[in-house]
Order: sequence, then structure tokens, then C-alpha cells
Amino acid sequence: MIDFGYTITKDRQLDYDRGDMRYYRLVQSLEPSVDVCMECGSCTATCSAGQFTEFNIRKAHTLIRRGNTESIKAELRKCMFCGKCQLVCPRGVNLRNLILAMNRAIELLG
Amino acid sequence: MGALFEKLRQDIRFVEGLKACLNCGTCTAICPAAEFYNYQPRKLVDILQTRDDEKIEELLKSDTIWYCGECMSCVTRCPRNNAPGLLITALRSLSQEMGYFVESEKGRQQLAIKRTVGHWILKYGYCLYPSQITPENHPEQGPVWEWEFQNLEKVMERLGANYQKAGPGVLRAIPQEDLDEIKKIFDETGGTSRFEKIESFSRQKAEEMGIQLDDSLQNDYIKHIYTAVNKDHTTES
Amino acid sequence: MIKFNLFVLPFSLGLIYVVYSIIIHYYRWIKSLPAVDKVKLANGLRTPSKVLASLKEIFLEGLIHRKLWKRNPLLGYMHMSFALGWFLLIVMGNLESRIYHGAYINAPYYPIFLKFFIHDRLVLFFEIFTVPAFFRFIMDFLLLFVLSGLGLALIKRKQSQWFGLKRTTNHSFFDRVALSCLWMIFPLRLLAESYTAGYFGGGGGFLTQNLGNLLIKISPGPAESIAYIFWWSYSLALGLFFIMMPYSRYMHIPSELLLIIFRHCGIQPKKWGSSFSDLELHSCSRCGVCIDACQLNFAAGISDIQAIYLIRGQRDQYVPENIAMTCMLCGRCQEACPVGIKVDLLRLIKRREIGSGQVSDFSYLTQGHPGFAEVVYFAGCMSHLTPSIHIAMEGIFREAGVDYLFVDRGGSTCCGRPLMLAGKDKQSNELIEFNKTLIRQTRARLLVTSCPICYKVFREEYNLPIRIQHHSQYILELVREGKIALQSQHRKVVYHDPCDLGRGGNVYDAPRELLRKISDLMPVEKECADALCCGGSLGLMNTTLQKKDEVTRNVLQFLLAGNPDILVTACPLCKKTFMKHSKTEVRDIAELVHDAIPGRQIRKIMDPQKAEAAIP
Amino acid sequence: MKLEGKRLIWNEYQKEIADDNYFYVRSCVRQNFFPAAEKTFLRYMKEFGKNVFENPSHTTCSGIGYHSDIVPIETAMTMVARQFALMTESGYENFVTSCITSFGLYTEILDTWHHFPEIEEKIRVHLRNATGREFVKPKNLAHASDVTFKLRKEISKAGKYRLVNQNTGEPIRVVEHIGCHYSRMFPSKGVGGAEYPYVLVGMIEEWGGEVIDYPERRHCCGFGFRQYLIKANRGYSISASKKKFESMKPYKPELILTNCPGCPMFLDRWQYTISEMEGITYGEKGQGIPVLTYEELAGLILGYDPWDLGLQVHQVPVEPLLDKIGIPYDPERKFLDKDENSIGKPKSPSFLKFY
Amino acid sequence: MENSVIVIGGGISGMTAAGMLALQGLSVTLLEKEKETGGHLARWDRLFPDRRKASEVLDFAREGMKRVNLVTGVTVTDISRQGREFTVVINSPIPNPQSPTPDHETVLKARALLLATGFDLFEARKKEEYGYGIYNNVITSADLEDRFKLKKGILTSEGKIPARIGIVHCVGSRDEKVGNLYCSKVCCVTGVKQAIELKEMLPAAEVFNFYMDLRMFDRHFEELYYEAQQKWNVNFIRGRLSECAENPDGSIIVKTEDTLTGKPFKITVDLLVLLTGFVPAGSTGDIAGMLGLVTGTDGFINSADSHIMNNSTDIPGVFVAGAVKGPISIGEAIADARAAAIQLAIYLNSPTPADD
Repeated sequence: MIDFGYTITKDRQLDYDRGDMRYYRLVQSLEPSVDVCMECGSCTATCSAGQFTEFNIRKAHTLIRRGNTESIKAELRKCMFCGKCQLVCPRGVNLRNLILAMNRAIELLG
Repeated sequence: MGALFEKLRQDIRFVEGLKACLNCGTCTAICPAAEFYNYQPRKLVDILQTRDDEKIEELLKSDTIWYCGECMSCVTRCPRNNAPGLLITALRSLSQEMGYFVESEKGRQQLAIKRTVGHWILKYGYCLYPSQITPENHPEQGPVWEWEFQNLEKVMERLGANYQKAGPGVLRAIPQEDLDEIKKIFDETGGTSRFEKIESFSRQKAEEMGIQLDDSLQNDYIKHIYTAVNKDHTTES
Repeated sequence: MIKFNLFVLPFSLGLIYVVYSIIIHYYRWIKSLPAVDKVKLANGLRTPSKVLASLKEIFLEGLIHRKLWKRNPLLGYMHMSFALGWFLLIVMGNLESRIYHGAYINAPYYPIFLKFFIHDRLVLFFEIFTVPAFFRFIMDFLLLFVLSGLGLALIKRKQSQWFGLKRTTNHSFFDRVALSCLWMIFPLRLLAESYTAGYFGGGGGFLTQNLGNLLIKISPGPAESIAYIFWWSYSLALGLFFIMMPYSRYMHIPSELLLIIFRHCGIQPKKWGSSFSDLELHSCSRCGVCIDACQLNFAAGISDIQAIYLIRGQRDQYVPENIAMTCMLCGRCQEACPVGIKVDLLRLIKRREIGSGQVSDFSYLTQGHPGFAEVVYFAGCMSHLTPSIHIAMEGIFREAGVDYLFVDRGGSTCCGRPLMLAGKDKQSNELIEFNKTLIRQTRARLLVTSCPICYKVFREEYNLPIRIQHHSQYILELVREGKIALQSQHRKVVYHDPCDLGRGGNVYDAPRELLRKISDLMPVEKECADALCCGGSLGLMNTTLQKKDEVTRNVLQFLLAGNPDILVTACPLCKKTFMKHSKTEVRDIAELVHDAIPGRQIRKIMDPQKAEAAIP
Repeated sequence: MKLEGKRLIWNEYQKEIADDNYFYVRSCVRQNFFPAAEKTFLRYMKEFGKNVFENPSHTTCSGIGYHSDIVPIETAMTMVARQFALMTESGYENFVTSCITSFGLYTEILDTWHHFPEIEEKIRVHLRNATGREFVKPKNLAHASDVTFKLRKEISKAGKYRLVNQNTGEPIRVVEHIGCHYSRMFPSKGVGGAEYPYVLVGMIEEWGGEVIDYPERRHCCGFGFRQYLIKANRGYSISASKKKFESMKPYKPELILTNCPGCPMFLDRWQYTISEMEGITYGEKGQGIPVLTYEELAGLILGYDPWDLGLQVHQVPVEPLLDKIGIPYDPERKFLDKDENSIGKPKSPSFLKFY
Repeated sequence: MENSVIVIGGGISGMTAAGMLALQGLSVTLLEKEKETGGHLARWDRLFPDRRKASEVLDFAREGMKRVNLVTGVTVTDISRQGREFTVVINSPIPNPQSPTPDHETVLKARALLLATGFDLFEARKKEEYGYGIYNNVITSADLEDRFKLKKGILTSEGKIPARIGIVHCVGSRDEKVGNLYCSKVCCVTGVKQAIELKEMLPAAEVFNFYMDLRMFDRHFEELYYEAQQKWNVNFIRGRLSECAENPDGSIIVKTEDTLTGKPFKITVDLLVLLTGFVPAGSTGDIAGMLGLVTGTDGFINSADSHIMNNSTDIPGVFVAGAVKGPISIGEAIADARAAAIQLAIYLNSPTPADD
């Protein structure tokens, strides 16, 4: 193999056809209210952790929905569980348990 | 709205390129750069839309504006007739005018382009010139090009080119007076001063980085900017 | 000489088995106690006062069932008749058997089946004050006593509300078997003794003898063999009951004895569980009192997750996660538990098992120096969603001229309790450490918080070298010291006890005293230790918003029954939760105090910035 | 796929293309990498009696410099203005470019001038100051492929060969690659518009081949100017091409026909590079997929000698295609110079089948 | 000719208005270019948000037209105005005794006109990159309603049950590339309604809505959106479709950005439904021309005042109702038509109208 001084990079595209939906299904069963999120971002806006670091809970669970859990595994560890997100959610998504469920899913499915 | 944004609005491509973005993302969806770089034209346009000089300066100093390949696919799609591709060209121009381009790895590469393509335009009247496309710098050109390169005159002759000869034809030698005209055009229209800016800002940066840079193509700084990939340009920060 | 008959075997085997298994259990519980607790136990047992106290409680709770009496006389009597009645039957039976049997040691079955072996002549009326007759009378009386309890138990099945119980426990298989045996025992004993007495024409008391004679008359056939069958059944019922005991709720009888002793020796449950907690699990009588205490049950109709089911599940080594996670941890059931089991802790122990598998990463938290002050004020995450609270607090601080520092003005680093409630104690430590350093750096002498959740964890987990107060306590102090003068608005208010402040922090009086100064405080049904949870609890992990709303609406019915002008609470979370459903104005006590500072309004207008706003 | 649907769209984009008397400007990339292609274009234009004039004084339009952002837009505009001036001076009004980047730049600039006449004026002044030249804007602006498209029927008539596999009688399966700057920005300026450009499809259909559409058809070849010019960025360029190859592979294309001068070079060279990096080849039996420019293909159809067309300087060998169509060639002469003397041979790649 | 009104357009607006006017004792003639009345409503199976049958609404409107002189299959070729009288020329026979020979032009007179020429659906072909008319499995929302009506089930062109269905919002709306800057208003809720209906028919299928904004502007719309998420687990992806491509198996590759995660998003669907928006009806322009009525840049008729005189025009005696003024829902159209009828009646009853 010749070294050309550069490499072929992987596509950043979210390819739903190749997505791993196991995580989402498990999360959905543990906390069904995940489905009613309308992506308004209130949770992220009020997030206690969000004031110190780029933690985006809305984006995190959306990525799981898209079958792309890998990218947020580390992210989810930043949550402080204070519960503000849950109080501001206009759709009554049970966010604390959702995060718990996501962590659980990652724990169980690796 | 600040000075930088005003400067941008001086650029006709900016006026043509930015009406009002509704963040639909159709540009990112079709953008080849978005597939291989941590880059989203939508986000870029949205930043410009804020007219916030701080953010714009950050942008001008970042790698972000150097990822686009100017294929203009985004222009075909935008439902609001914006042209992210054109905005990029305006941003890149300003970044070089202001000397911000040297602040990013990708931006610094401009010197290498100026010293090759820019140089060839003025010297030969062509953007590319076969004698300059060395197999060392272009391994992907493969063995056939290597063979061609080694027998340039003969191969060109075989293929019916008029290589380095007077009169019309492929790769003909362009008369000096025409080359002089090109030079004049560059002087007249700011091409030359753009070149000088690229040079001077790069020299400052080279000093700052403590990397040797002279007028040749064979020096550490050029080698560095031509080959260096010292950060991850793919995954989101 | 000892008499023997085959039918005593079931009873005897059962008895041997149950005694054996109880010994094993006791051994395990004591052996696996942490070293410190073992020492406590040893010392305790050497201290007569403690032993006596234990015995007293065993008598009062184990036999008399005092707590249940308090709760409902019928319920109390029912349990007492079983416990005390049976206990006396055994004691008296033993004494009686001595009369017919010289030796001091006699086979355990002998007193139980005495009437089978001994059937002497009929006691005539003038012999009524002889010892045997006394015993025959007393034994029959006690049997009747127990049977009356049984009667009530049967009625309770149908009419539980007479016993002050709305919902009765949904029992497991073993419990049902054991229960049926228990219920069979005494009727069978009655029949066996009666038939025997009737057949031999003597040996029975006022109950058994007369019933016996009657039975012989009305039911023809070989009375002796019928009696014999009943003796067998009686023995079988006993035997089966004993065998079932370790696997059924009735294990609580021996367990509770030890638990009481443990408690009196000062042994405490451990955060991550210990044999004490295991003992607690076995001490639950599954009386179902906790089901009624639980708001999720009576307000939201969730009736399968209460303490009793958690404990049963724990005992059977299986708890569905949702049982552990579905609970507001309000502590009401704990208050109500007749056995005094630390239920919330048991639940947290389970949550910790689940939560400890997951990791957190708070490396993004960076320390900057907060500055110095006398008093450090920590509003808490939730207070940032109810800014009126910390605005009022700052007003009060300024009014009182206190040198304070609003340490989480820019937004809080969570106190850590929410993580604990989710069973992530390990993870919460990092936050606790972070806040501790932050607070220490201020060199303050006093930490004031507006959030009972923070208040609880500050006190229990932070062990800071300084005083910690909830703002209701702090403000009261300011008033007492005359730092702020208040003027009553004379509005009708009711006060809601936040779980973590009331049951969790034992702060009931400070807010009330404060409120009496600035308003007309009305009493409400269910307050203080019996107060209800607002429904917003962070302890409740996996219940839908709809269910939580049902709880909140239900609480409001109690609180607003007397049409107050204002519903006052002392917790941002309660406030936010109530505001969603309450038609009545909801305020935090701090806000009310702030308003009660005389002339504040005027000064507001004097304040140049606010002057503009004041101009109509 | 419903073809009539595409036809409806093609009908909506009828581009006007001049008949004769073209002022021809060359392409930097084509001259460097496919010199014979331009020669071939002029050859068949001549054969069809068209007058194509080339002014030796014309230069690069500086498009590659402009799109790699070292050349300011005013400069690029003035360079373009100069080319127009040369056309005007030579007495022509139909402008034909060999390069797509140029074509895009000319189109864009003319459009800008149309909307902002003051800018056109400014540029006229610049040109005057710098060169003393004046210009008239072209009456008709076309790309050399447009002109070839216009001649496709004639070429087909005069042609010796058709895009048909002589062994099976099946049409050759061709994928076309249009080149981003052809009609992306101005769909109406391209034959067939931006989404289903017809310029190459028309030739392939006319010459007997079968066009296959594949998901990433519209995707850029990956040139991206600075993304190739700088070695450090080439990972992007090759990745983009690979995406295309992966997408077209299941359709088993036998030929890639290109419009833009750059694309054939990249689609050709990247096949080699990918094979050297990952050992993957996209054609049958370890071969690559031959990549031709429309001039080269026209030349083949017209029966010109493959080596006169310069097919020997393609890194992906074209012999398999020639064999299918039944075009004779002399392997011995492949790498000889003009006077049939040997000047050595290229080394054989590690994976791509070499002839 | 006293108190006679001509209503042009037999869609739900025209029918409703005609019915109301007739009820008020006016002699009303309704002109419809198609053979049948009903317009676009006739194509609907069920209506949002409550999914009641469209036919019920249509029947109700037809009921109300008993006293209306209905003329179908005709087109207006000329309109002129003399004082308070209008002359309308139509080019096809009127089915009544004194009818001249077919295809002879007929002249009608009226004292007031009501324009209810409605709208046309955006021609989905124009959005070339979505491949309608090219890729077999790309259909429009109207096509889908047809299939719902036929009750023959939903299949791909290859005859298999779709496992994944995409629904694309804003096709031909909010898009300068096709010259329509405006929002068509009802597509959002239609997309959600159809998503639910698809899930009812194909519970196993995954349904994706690709939207830019979800404009749930009316009562019960947001609730429908909620139901779609909560009960039917419909997926919503915020991003405008960039382009589609066809796989060998006929399935469609969709490219968009998932703007909510900021990543290019690619997904293969078996069926793609394009929610085509409103464009002004072809006839609207013609008639506006004949009368010299003002239309907006979007081609819809401008009423005299968008708030307080939204059913009148600058020409006395000429009134407008419904989608001729721009995108509008069925319910709104009915209300608007009734309002127009009242305005028109008031005009006729006023002895010397101010505008005369």
C-alpha cells in the first residue's frame, strides 16, 4: 500500500438505514413519554449542567432516536439530575427518567 | 451590526448570497463538505444572519470557512435563494484581506495556493502547468502521469499539443505582452495586493510559529501548510 | 408418664422445623451484623434497662398492638385477640398440663393436645372454684377470645373500612395458605375439644363441654372417630402453618421481636443495606397500612408499588425496577408503619443497586473563588425557576443589613440529592465535594437555602462546619433578633409542609410561627407529620405527568378546603407544582415575609431605578 | 424510473446554442491532462464544417485561482472581460469554453453584470486602464459539450461505431457526470437543467448507449479546488469520489462519461488511488471503470485512433471498453512517441489491471 | 334580472355562498367548469383534524344548493360591467328550455358577482429534485387521498406493503425556487393527518414527516400532532428535503439535514408523499383580467381590505370568497363564504350604495 499523505475519511452523514435502533426501542419502553418531544429545546435552555458545559439533552435523545447512540454516550454522563428540565418541558416529557433510561440502555446494550 | 458585517456587505457575492435564511438545512443536506468535515452551511449562514461581529470574526479566523469545495450545489437548492457557496467566497476574501486566514490550519494553506496557482497564472498564463505538477507532490496522479511527466515534450507532441511553442494550440507559450496584460489587470483590480497580503500575513505567522519561510516553494512553512493535519476536522467539537 | 398418639406428628414436625428455621435466621442476622453493631447488641443485652424496654415494647406492640389500637380499635382488638389470645393459650395450656403431669419438662405437643389425652369426669357446679375448673374456664375463654378475633378478620375481608383500612393487601400464595391454616387452627381446636368433651361427657369448659354435648345430640355417628379426625386436622393445620411460616408474612412474628431488641440496642439501618435491613424486610406484617398512607394509591390509583410490595419483593429477592422507582419518597408510609420500618431507606437501597451501575462525569465543573461573606445563600436549582423566591430573599437580606453572598446567583451546581433519589449516590459525591469547597471558601458562619431538598442533603451529607438553615428558620431568627420588623397583612393563609422540610428535616414550627406574625394562619386537614406531598417530588422517577397532576389536584383539595387567600409553602418545587393547578395564589413564605416588611413599597419608589416603573 | 417524466423536464430546458462561428477558449485542466481531447474537438468540428477560432493571446480565466480564493472577484471579472475583448476584436460573438469552471464563471459574471450594471461599468474601466481593450458581451455563450450535443446526430450518422457491446448486442451501460458548475447555479443555462442534465445523456442515447441513473449521480467529484490543490485536504476529495463509485458500483457501469475537464481526471486518478489505498477496484475483473470526456467518446464513435485521442494517458485503461465496442487498436503503439519511437512505459499499478 | 347573482366556482366556498344567497331569496346561478361541483373537497377522503368524512361536508353543501341554478361544464369567456349590472359570457350550453345549440356562447346578466374560483394544487413535477413523475414511488398528498378513498390499501409500485413512508412538507410552498414565497397553511396538519391514517392502515410501517416548521394554527391541530407522536409514534425530522434518488428496487433515498442534530441525514423510504401546496387557480387570473381585479404578486386576488373588507373587492358588486384569496382550510372557507354571502346581500339591498 502506498502512503499518499492523506486518508479516506468516513461520511459524517446520519444514515438511518444503518442506524442502531435497539437503544431507542429500549429507552422508549422504559420511558414512553420520549415520543411526545417536540424539540423545543426548553430542557437544554434550563439545564443546570448546560451552564457549565455543552450538554444538550434535546440533541442527545434525538440522536438516540436517529440510531446514533455512540456519539452521546459520554455526553449523558454530564447530567446532574436536578430535574429542572422536567419542570419546564411543555409536553410533560419525564426527562429525568428519560436520562436514567438512556443511561440504562447504554449500560445494558453496551 | 458592526464593521466586519459592513465590509462583507461591500462584497457583491454577499449581497447576492444572503437574503433571509429559514434554517431548513437543505444546503447542509446536499453539501459534500458537510459529509466529510465538521461543517454545516446552514449554521454558517445562521451566524452571518446574526450580524454579530464577534461571531463573524471568530468565523473568519476559523477552519470552518475553508471546508467548502465551492461546488455550489447549495445554490441550486435554497428555497430562499440564498447562496452559501457565494457567502463562503466573500468570507474567504475578507479573511485574507483582514489577515485572519493565518489563524486557522486550513486558512494558512492559502499561501501554498498563491505560490503555485497564483504564481503560474502570472508566469505561464495557465492555472496549472504540467512541468509543475510533480509526481512527488501528486502521487495520486499515478504511474501514467509519472511516465508522461518524465517525457513531457514527447508525450505532448504525440498528443498534438503545441507545448511551449508560439501560435495557437494546447499549452502554447502565451506571448509576453499578454502575460504583461494579466499582470496589469492584477495590479489594477487588487489581485496583486491580495497576493501581497497573503504573503505578508503568512510571513508574520511563520515567524510567530517559528517556522522557516523564504520565497521558494521548498521551505518548512510551505511544506507544513501543504501537508499538516494537526486537528480533527471531522467530528463535532 | 407421657402419652403419645400418631396425630401429634404433623404438629411436632412443623414445630421442629419452624424453631430450626427461626434459629437459623436469628443466627444469620446477628452474625452478619457489622462489627460495631455486634458490640452495640452485646452491650445492649447486658443493660437491664434496654432489655426491659425491649420487653415492654414487645409486649405492647407484639401482643397488644398498641399502634393499631391507636389507629383503629377494631383493628387493634383483632390483632390483639390473635396475638395475645394465642400467647395466653400457650402459657395457660402449659400451666394446665402441669396439673395432670408432674414433670417440669413435657413434650411440646402435650399441652396443645391435652384434652385428647386427658378427659376426666364432668366438673360439677360446686367444684367450680377448683384449679382444674378454673383452667377449663380460662382455656375456653381464651379460645373464644381468639375466635372473636377470627370472626373480625372474616368481617374485615368484606368491610375493611370498619377497620380504618381502605385497601387491604393483595396477598401472595404462601400468605394465603398460611392464612387459611391460621384460620383453621382455632375452629378445629374448638371442634376437636368439643367432640371429645361431648363423647366422654366431661373435660370441657363452658364452651367446649356444652358445644360438645350439643354436637353429640345433633350429629349421630361414631363421635370418637369424628373427634379423632378433628384432632388430626387440628394438628395438621398447626404443622402446615409452622412450615409455611418462614415463607409467609407470619415470619414477621419472630423477626419483629429481634428487630425491637436491635433497635433498643441502638442499631441503625445502613445506607447501602445490612442485615438490619434484611431483618426489617422480614418484620413486615403486610398489614397494608402503608397502602392507605400512600398518595399514589388514594390520589392516583397506583396501588401495586407500595412499601409492602417492595418489601415482599425484596424478601423474595425480586423487585421489578418500576416498584423501586415509582415512589415520591415522601415518607408518609414510614410515618404510618406500625412496625416502624425505614421503608424509604429500603427503597433507596434498591435504587442504589440499580443506579450504581452507571457513571457520571462532572469534570466540567471548575472552581472559581465565590468571595467572602457572613452568610452564604444557596438558592438551589429549583429556585432559579421561581425567581420571586430569591428576589424576596435578597430583599430580606438587604432589609436586615446582612452581609450575605448569593453563591449560586449564576445558576446552581446541583446539591446532589436528586442524584441520590435516583440511586446515584456515588455520582452525587462529586457534586457534594464541589459545593462544599465552594461554601467553605466563603468563610461564612451560616448557610441559608431556599430549597428543602438542598437543606436536607446539606444537613445529612455535607457535614459542613457551619450552621445550616432553611430560609424559614433563618427569617424567623431575623425577626426574633429584631433585624426585620413585620406587619401582618391579615390575609387568610394555609401552609403546606414540604416533605423534605417537614418529615425530612423536622421543621414544622418555624414557618408556622413566622406565618402567624404576618398573616392569619388557618389549620388544614393532614399537616405536619401527616402532611401530603405536592406531587412534584424528585423521588418519583417513572410516573407520567398525568398521574402526578392527579396527586397535586388531590392535595389542593385538602389544602384549599377552607378557601384561604393564599397557599403558602416553603419549597420552590412545591410552589411550581402547585401553581400549575391552584386557582388560589401560591407563594413562598419568603415572598410573604418580604411583602410584610412595612414601607417596602414606598422605599421601592424612592429607589431611583424603580421610581420610573412606579409612575402610573 | 419513468423516462417520460425526465423528457418533460428536458423539454423545459431547451438551451439556445449557436450554429457556427465559435470563439474557442481552452481549459487549463484539459490542456494539462487531456491535451488530445481539445484537439479532437477541433478536429470533428472542422470535419462538420464548423468554424472555430482560437486566439493565441487568450489565457486562463483564472477560475481555479478565483475558486481557491486567491484571486479577487474584480480580477477574475476583468480576466473574463479580456477574453470577451479578444472575441470582440476577432469579430466573433459566439463564445465557446472548453472548461466548465470557466463556463460557470462566465455565466455567473454575465448574470451579476445583468443585475448590477454598475459593476460591469467598473470592470470595463479596469480593463481599459489595464489593457486599453473594449469588449462586447457574447451573443451566445456555450460549453464545448453543448456544441457537441448539438452535433450528436451528425456524429452518430458519420460514426463508425455505436455504444453497443458487439459480443452481446447489449447497449453499453454509461453513467454521466456533469460537473457542478455546468448548471448548478443557473439551471436554464444548461441543456436539460440542473437536476437531469441532458447534454451528455443526449449523446449517449444518440450513440446507442444506455444511461444509468444512480443515487449519487449529482454528487461532486470532489475536486473542491483548494480541497485538491493542497495535499492535506485531498482526503476530502478522494472520499467524495469514493462515495460516487460505491453508489454506482451496483449498477455495473462500463463507462463514465464526463463533461467537466477536472472530473475525468479525478474519477480516473482516484480509482487508481483507492485501489492502492484499499485494494478496491470498481470495474469487472480487477479493471477500473474507464472514464472518458465527451470529445474522446465522440472521437471513438467517429472512428479516430484511440491513441490519437490520448486514451493512453488515462490511468484507468480503456482497452476493455474498446474491445466491447469492437474498436481496433494497436497495443504496441500505445506508449510510443510521435515518430513511433519508444519512450518507455508507465509502471504497472499494484491492483488496477494494466495493459 | 332583479337581484340576480352569479357565483363563479363550484368548490366548497362557491357552493356554500350560493346556498346562503339563495336562502335569502336571491336568484343565484353557480358556474362550474367541471362536470361536478365539489372542487378539491370532492377528492378528500377524511378531513383534518377530526378525520370526519369529507363526503358529509360535501353533501351538506349540496343540500344547501337546492334553490341554486347550477350550471356545470362551462367556462367564463368575458365579463363586463354597466353601472350596477354585470354581463357574463360563458361558452357552453346551459341546460334549460330556451337553450340555443351547443357550444354557442350564452350571455348571462347579474347585479353582483361572487368569485370563488379557488386554487390549483402545485404541480409537483416542478420540484424536479423530488422526482415526482420520474420515480414510481413518489406520490402527492392528493394521490394519497385518492388511495384512501379507494380503500384498496397502500402499496408501492412494486406491489409490496411499504415498510417506511416519508411525508414531505412545503412542496411548492415557501420556496422561491418555484416562485412561491407563501405558506400553504393546511399542508402541515394534512401531513400529520395522513401520517396517522397511514399508521392506522399499516401499523408496522415507520412514518417520517420532513418539515421546516409545524404550523398547527387551528383548534385541535396541535393535539393531532401530539397524538401522532404519542399514540402512533410518527417520526418528525426537521429539515427540508434536498433531493431524492431511486434505488434499483424502486425504493427512494431521501437526503435532508436533521437540523435538530445538525447532521446530514439519509434515509431510504418505500413510499414518498409530497404535500403539494396551493397555487392560484388558472381561471382566477383570466377572470381577474376580465374584471381588472388586483392580484398580489403571489397571483391570489387582493380583497378591498385584508381585515375589514375581506370579501369585497375594489369593484362594486364583485365579491370574493375562499381560496381565491389564498390558502385556507375547509372550515374557514365555509365561514368565509357565508360572510361573503351576507356582504353581497347587504350590497344588493342597499338602494344607492356609497360606491355607486
